[in-house]
Amino acid sequence: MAKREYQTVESGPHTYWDMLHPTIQKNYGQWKYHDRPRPGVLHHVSHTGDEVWTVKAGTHRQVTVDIARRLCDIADTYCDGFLRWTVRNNVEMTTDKEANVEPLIKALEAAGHPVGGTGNSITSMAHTQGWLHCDIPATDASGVVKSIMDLVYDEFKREEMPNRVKLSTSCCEINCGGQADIAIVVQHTRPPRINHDILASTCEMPSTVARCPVAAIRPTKVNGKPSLMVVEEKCICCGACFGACPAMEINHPEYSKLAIWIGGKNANTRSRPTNMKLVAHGLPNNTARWPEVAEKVLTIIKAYKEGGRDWERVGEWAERIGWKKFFEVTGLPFDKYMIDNYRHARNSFNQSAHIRF
Amino acid sequence: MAKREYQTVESGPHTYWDMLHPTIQKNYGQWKYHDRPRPGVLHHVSHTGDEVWTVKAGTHRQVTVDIARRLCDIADTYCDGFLRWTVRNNVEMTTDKEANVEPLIKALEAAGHPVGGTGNSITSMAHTQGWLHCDIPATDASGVVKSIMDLVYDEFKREEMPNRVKLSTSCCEINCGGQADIAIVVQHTRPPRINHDILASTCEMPSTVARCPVAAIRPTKVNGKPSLMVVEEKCICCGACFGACPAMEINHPEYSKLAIWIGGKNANTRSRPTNMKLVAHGLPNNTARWPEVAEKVLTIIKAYKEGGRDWERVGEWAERIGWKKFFEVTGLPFDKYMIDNYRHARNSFNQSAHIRF
Amino acid sequence: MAENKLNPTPNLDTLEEGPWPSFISGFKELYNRTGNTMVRGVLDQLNYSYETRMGYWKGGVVGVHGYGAGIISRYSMVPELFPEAKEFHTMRIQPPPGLHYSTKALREVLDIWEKHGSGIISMHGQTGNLQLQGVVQANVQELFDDLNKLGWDLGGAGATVRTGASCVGPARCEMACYDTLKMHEKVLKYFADLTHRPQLPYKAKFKFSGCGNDCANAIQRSDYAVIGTWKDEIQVDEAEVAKFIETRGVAYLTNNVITRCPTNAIVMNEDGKSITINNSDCVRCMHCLNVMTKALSPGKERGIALLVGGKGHLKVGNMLGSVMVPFMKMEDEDDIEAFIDMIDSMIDYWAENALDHERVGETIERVGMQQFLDAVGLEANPDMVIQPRDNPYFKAPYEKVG
Amino acid sequence: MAENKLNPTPNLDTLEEGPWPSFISGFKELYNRTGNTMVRGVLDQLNYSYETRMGYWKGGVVGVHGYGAGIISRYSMVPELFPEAKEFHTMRIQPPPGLHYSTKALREVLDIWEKHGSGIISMHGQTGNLQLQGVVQANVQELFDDLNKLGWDLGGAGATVRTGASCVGPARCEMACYDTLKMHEKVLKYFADLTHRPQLPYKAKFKFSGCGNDCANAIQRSDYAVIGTWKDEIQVDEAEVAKFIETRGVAYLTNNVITRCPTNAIVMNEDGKSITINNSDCVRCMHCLNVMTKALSPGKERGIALLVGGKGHLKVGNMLGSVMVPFMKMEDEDDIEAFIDMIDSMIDYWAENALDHERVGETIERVGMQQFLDAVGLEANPDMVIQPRDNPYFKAPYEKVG
Ligand code: SRM
Ligand code: SRM
Ligand code: SRM
Ligand code: SRM
Ligand code: SF4
Ligand code: SF4
Ligand code: SF4
Ligand code: SF4
Ligand code: SF4
Ligand code: SF4
Ligand code: SF4
Ligand code: SF4
Repeated sequence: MAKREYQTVESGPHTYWDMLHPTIQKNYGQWKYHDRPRPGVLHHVSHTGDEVWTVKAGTHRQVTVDIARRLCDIADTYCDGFLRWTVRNNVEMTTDKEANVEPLIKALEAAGHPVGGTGNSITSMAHTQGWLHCDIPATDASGVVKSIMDLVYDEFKREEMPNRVKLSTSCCEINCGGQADIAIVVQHTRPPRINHDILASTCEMPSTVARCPVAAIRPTKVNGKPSLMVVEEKCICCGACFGACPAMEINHPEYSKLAIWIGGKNANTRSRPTNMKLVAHGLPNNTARWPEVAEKVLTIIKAYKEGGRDWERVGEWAERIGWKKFFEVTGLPFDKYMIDNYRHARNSFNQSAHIRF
Repeated sequence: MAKREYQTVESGPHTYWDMLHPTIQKNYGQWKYHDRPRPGVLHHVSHTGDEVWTVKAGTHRQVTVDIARRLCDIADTYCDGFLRWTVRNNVEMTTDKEANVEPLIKALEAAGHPVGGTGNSITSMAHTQGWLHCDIPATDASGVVKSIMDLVYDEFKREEMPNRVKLSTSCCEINCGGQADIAIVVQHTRPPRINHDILASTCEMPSTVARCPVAAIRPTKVNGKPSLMVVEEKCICCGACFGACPAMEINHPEYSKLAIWIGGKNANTRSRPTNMKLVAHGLPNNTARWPEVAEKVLTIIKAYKEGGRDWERVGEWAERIGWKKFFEVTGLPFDKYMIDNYRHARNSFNQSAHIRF
Repeated sequence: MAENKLNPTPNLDTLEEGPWPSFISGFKELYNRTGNTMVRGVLDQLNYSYETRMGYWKGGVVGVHGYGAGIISRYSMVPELFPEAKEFHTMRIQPPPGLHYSTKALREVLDIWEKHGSGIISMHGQTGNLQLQGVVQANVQELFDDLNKLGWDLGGAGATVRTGASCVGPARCEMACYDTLKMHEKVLKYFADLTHRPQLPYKAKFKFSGCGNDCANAIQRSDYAVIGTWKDEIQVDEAEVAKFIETRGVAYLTNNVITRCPTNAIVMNEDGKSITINNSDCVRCMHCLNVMTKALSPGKERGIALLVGGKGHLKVGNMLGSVMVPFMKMEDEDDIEAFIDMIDSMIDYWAENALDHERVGETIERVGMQQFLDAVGLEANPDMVIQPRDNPYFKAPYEKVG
Repeated sequence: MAENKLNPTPNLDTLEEGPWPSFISGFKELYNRTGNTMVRGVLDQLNYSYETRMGYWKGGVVGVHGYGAGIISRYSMVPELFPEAKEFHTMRIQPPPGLHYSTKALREVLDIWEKHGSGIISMHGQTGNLQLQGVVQANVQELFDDLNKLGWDLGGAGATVRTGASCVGPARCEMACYDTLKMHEKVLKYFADLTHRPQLPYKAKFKFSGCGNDCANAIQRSDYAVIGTWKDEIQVDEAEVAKFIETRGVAYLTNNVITRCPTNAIVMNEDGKSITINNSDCVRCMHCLNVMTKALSPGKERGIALLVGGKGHLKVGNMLGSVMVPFMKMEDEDDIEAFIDMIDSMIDYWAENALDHERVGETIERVGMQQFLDAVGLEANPDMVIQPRDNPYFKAPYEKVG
């Protein structure tokens, strides 16, 4: 290897100040309030009297240099060469000229980026790597996102939901997509099959054993060589071992299913943040459009749109109307697997006579 | 033993119908509403148009045939020979003649039974056996009740609290008193000393070992004989083993302390029922008036009376103002032992940015 | 000591002061009238406990013919100091549901008790027994027989079904959604055998509250908590509602009714001064009915909810019962029988599967609610939980493939 | 295959339909312009995944000089089928806090990326990285050096401090209670060493949200969640409040503001048409400020709360961070340094005490919050809990006697 000439600068995150529009720099920390002139557009007013308009548009996250350059072109034309991405892969273009707003919207939409995702709309779906890149996925993520976003496209562009709706999808149970109002996550139904051929050479056995939350993995010998075995009665098919050891083959085209979770909420707004809860499982992993999953997601969205009160997030809606009602209005079947039986299960029992009819 | 002549009738609870006043029988299940003409008096109106007045009075629970007979006398005079006890050891005398109410009140008070305990008063304190009868108490119960009720006597007779206040006391950590708005319960601070002389002959060892929630008890040999030992580092001084085995001597005149718990609520009213929480511990077991404990209880009551909103139970008040504020306004010190570290501790952590200042 | 006079009780005498009725004065009065030396012995030992801050009773085994429970036996650990307190057993008697008495019946009990025992009574114990405190073994059988002849029976103790408790219910409460007293009577009569003979892993308690106010403390203090509720709409007397708002004002209405509803089921109408109750959001918490007693009443389609698993904190931390049956009508004998059948299967499962000293709530927590439901033949229902699981740690059966 | 043309991707083509931007079309466009065979290979393998419903990447070890993390290496498991997809590593780049870019800076990155890699970008990863997807090992160092010269550095991966994330903050949000972008930049720069070299039991993430709305998802998705808050009173513009009530009406006020306050901190005044906020009951949930943007603003005495322990559900179930420091002012460099010192001691304790693959939240749960507080030198504070313990299972030190 040739001698290294360049000396790395261990700089951490890139600096941000030089990335800000001059009007943003000038009013940094001075914002007074905002409103939304129309879906997809935010209007922020500063204590200095300055105003900015932000147009928000959807992207596919898995973009390319071409797509990013086109967005740069638009930002150069209308936003003095500045733009940002949101935590949900939307692009935001901020201008201090109201007159730029309409042409900016046009330009973004012309480039294929729907304008919307603000306020009480359904914003872009968080997604993960899937078959495109990850080493453990049981499904794709970008394809699920595309399939669902196509179907809620109008709700992205409107602000007609009771409150913001955050969707996400994850391609294995690990759930890198984080929790969301409505999330689609893989759910395995079968214990891993062990690939003894590669196990010893690929995996660190003690750490694979340690990874199992229910201590279902045990050392064993196969053909006289040390390997691992799974006690199938104990195994809860979580797939955690597969992340530690590729020989624990949990993925399966049929037995790896999809589940739907709702009511995740990280905001401290009104109610405390809450974890998302399981409302459907055993759905088929039907490429490339996942119709069975999509249908259920749409049903939930529809019921929420109809039944939710202003400012109620999906989980808050379900909690107000009650989970029984949630299952009624969505037509999803509640089953015993949805009753927690893990470590803190008792805390999820209805320890009250609070019951709705 | 002489041959038994009488054949037991395994009848279970005594029948109730014949224990009811005729007007109660007539209007059974027909009540329409009630109000409280004055503290200590309930007025129930029936759909039939009938009305009854109930006068409620305190008793000491640990009564005698003399006391009970005196109450019977009063019931004979004013209530046609019927009376009842409440779940909190108060006596209730119901009459269908409004004119009887005042003389009834006088008669009860003359017999030493304060009239009150209704509505938003402090009603009688629930109590347990204590040194009077139980085999495992570290304090007395009746004496604690008497000491506290003397001090809140006026609040028993008035209705000036934000909502009903339920007090209780228990003479060991087992807490037969149940949970309450404010409860006084024993809290041991020292592991049991083992009385090896009696252990083998008095206790079933395996079940004593099994009783310990933290597996701190182990079989051992003392002077060559099988006995038990306690791993003091693990022992959390709960005293559970003492209930199973009198040789596990947990009680101590100094190391057995008193703790105060608040916010127990069994009612489903408004908020879900909640367990009571630890707010003070290490208080001395100071017979016969427990002044250190009483002072703290009174402080809590005073703060609640001043700060609670109408209909807020003690725990609901603390939850609205926040526990930090609760400790502030009561002057009680919060310490790390009040942070749960038992099985479901995580659920008690503040998993939100909901913070009061 | 042998004199017909109380011994000094310096450590107790302060408890005779103050306005609240004094149990010490009561005991002294009793002794002074009856001269029952057991009362004096107990006062002496209690005085010693107050002095040394230690208890001095130990248990033993005392019973009545044919039964295995119901008497709590107490022997002094220091009989040499207090020979008069040598024995001081308690007999637990099951009172009438709702703790209603006629003076006639009560006086009979008092007389029998004075004849055979100390005359001290705990009225009532936390579980609901009439506790006759202070009888010697020699008198126990006679005491019981005399009481039993009049319809009184022993309560539970040890690993038995325990004495039940019920709120005043329909006898004098407009909130009662079922007949707490009748149900208490029937259910506990049915379980008399299990009350009297320890055949269970541990204790099992029933409590009956007519509505969600839970005046019987059922949810925490019983394994099987029966709580009244209703299915249809809250009954509204519109005129009384209007009167309430007029008298109390919009601020009171907002701050004490609307904002206190746990599920925001009560909304302010557009007029800014009247309300609508969305009954499907209502969780039957009772609050608005309690505040507006005249205006609001429980609906007409009434029944019970069964919550299972309440108990004290040994060894898992305090447990509140949790919903096992969200609604069951409870109008006639058949309904009570259906209830009993169901409980029978729960008790059976528990009796067979519990560890020693494990209450049913702990068993359910340990084996998992799913298993328990399967075992007792109940369908999973969202009312059983405050929310579906929030972790993926379950295994649903493989779905057949191909 | 070798032709300068895409292979058929029948299983993917349906994803080119529909109104939402299509990543497949994007990839195809890229390939058609650049002819980068890696893009074609990846499309082919993805098509195969859609057909067989299985993934075909496996990991390996790829890195840059001096660092131990930051590249996620991917090798095809079926290189015989898709030789063009043999290697497809991702380089994680830490973007500017708040994901703000000048087109100038961004174009530079795009150009460098196109030169050395596939041209595919994940913008941005869930943790917050700019993910350059599809580089072969041979190009990794050059790619990195070119970027590094312009101020870009690698993000975390594996058992490291991970790339941070921050909400837009003071750059364009009136709710921001501290400078999320500055704090993000400073803190992550400080931890650059731990970001680049795995020296920890497992990953550690930071996220910075300017207020309780938590637009950065800090509470669940970071071990160290920094959330803005304030200590004094909500700033109220009375005129705007009056205008709001006038326009929206009392019903809207009641049903959308008053009843939605989680602690009933907002009460209806006696007049039945105006409100009072009891700031001492307010938990800074943000709701009323969100609804009445013009009328209400955060107080002036601003700072952060630190919540520790958020993470995904492996192996204990999803964890939300919990309050470790209820308030800390965050106005200048000194404040940031004080913060960093504190985090240093938390990371030290965790690094020394955690099991392998155990995140800090799990460590705290396992050892107990009391121990953790002692170890890092924090005082117990009621803000850390939603309630004090409800079980007596603790041992306080004996109090000295005599
Ligand atoms: C741009 C962005 C921050 C960023 O740095 O990227 C952002 C920006 C704003 N958020 Fe947010 N939020 C952003 C992600 C989030 C997230 C996280 C996420 O989406 O993954 C959350 C928490 C989600 C959760 O609970 O799990 C979030 C919860 C909120 C809330 C609380 C909503 C609620 O009632 O529960 C508000 C308050 C509101 O709606 O008025 C809010 C309000 C806002 C405001 C109105 C703040 C302001 O005054 O400027 C911003 C305008 C949003 C709009 O488009 O209408 N933002 N906001 C994020 C845009 C995401 C997107 O592209 O759609
Ligand atoms: C008599 C009694 C039932 C019995 O069968 O003995 C009873 C009777 C009534 N209760 Fe109760 N409650 C009785 C013990 C309880 C208990 C249990 C206890 O005290 O141990 C509770 C639950 C305590 C808890 O949460 O842990 C209880 C929680 C309530 C509530 C709910 C209060 C709340 O807001 O949380 C109400 C509703 C109300 O206050 O309007 C209530 C209401 C009532 C009403 C108003 C019902 C009615 O319409 O008649 C009764 C008049 C009470 C009064 O004196 O003002 N009762 N009530 C009990 C009297 C105890 C005593 O002597 O003081
Ligand atoms: C007498 C009574 C207290 C009182 O003075 O009122 C009482 C007294 C005893 N209780 Fe209790 N409990 C009494 C009501 C309760 C209650 C309240 C209730 O039933 O509503 C509870 C809480 C609810 C529950 O069932 O958990 C209660 C929870 C306990 C426990 C803890 C059970 C648990 O699972 O946590 C024990 C310990 C045990 O059973 O091993 C216990 C054990 C005991 C023992 C048997 C102690 C022992 O192991 O020797 C006490 C006998 C004392 C004696 O000398 O009579 N007692 N005990 C109450 C029964 C009177 C009656 O029958 O009417
Ligand atoms: C790339 C990314 C998904 C995406 O497409 O955006 C991702 C991808 C992976 N995550 Fe993740 N996680 C990503 C954000 C997250 C998040 C969200 C977040 O950071 O806000 C979470 C939930 C929050 C958390 O930290 O817990 C997350 C929770 C996990 C976990 C579960 C951790 C847990 O304690 O429960 C694992 C498993 C592990 O670490 O062993 C994991 C593991 C992985 C691995 C390394 C799988 C593996 O063991 O091989 C994935 C590498 C995929 C790849 O090929 O690049 N990833 N992962 C995200 C990182 C991009 C970036 O750096 O910007
Ligand atoms: S969710 Fe699973 S499969 Fe998807 S990117 Fe994360 S670790 Fe990989
Ligand atoms: S899938 Fe989960 S439960 Fe099953 S063996 Fe692997 S780690 Fe254990
Ligand atoms: S609380 Fe303890 S000491 Fe008191 S009666 Fe109950 S078991 Fe006995
Ligand atoms: S006191 Fe409690 S923790 Fe200690 S040995 Fe006895 S049962 Fe175990
Ligand atoms: S529980 Fe309900 S029905 Fe029974 S007394 Fe209390 S308020 Fe009345
Ligand atoms: S009973 Fe309770 S839940 Fe139902 S409407 Fe009234 S206050 Fe709301
Ligand atoms: S978290 Fe708060 S400060 Fe940050 S963008 Fe969201 S609303 Fe604004
Ligand atoms: S910020 Fe939230 S808690 Fe505070 S007053 Fe407003 S709504 Fe209530």
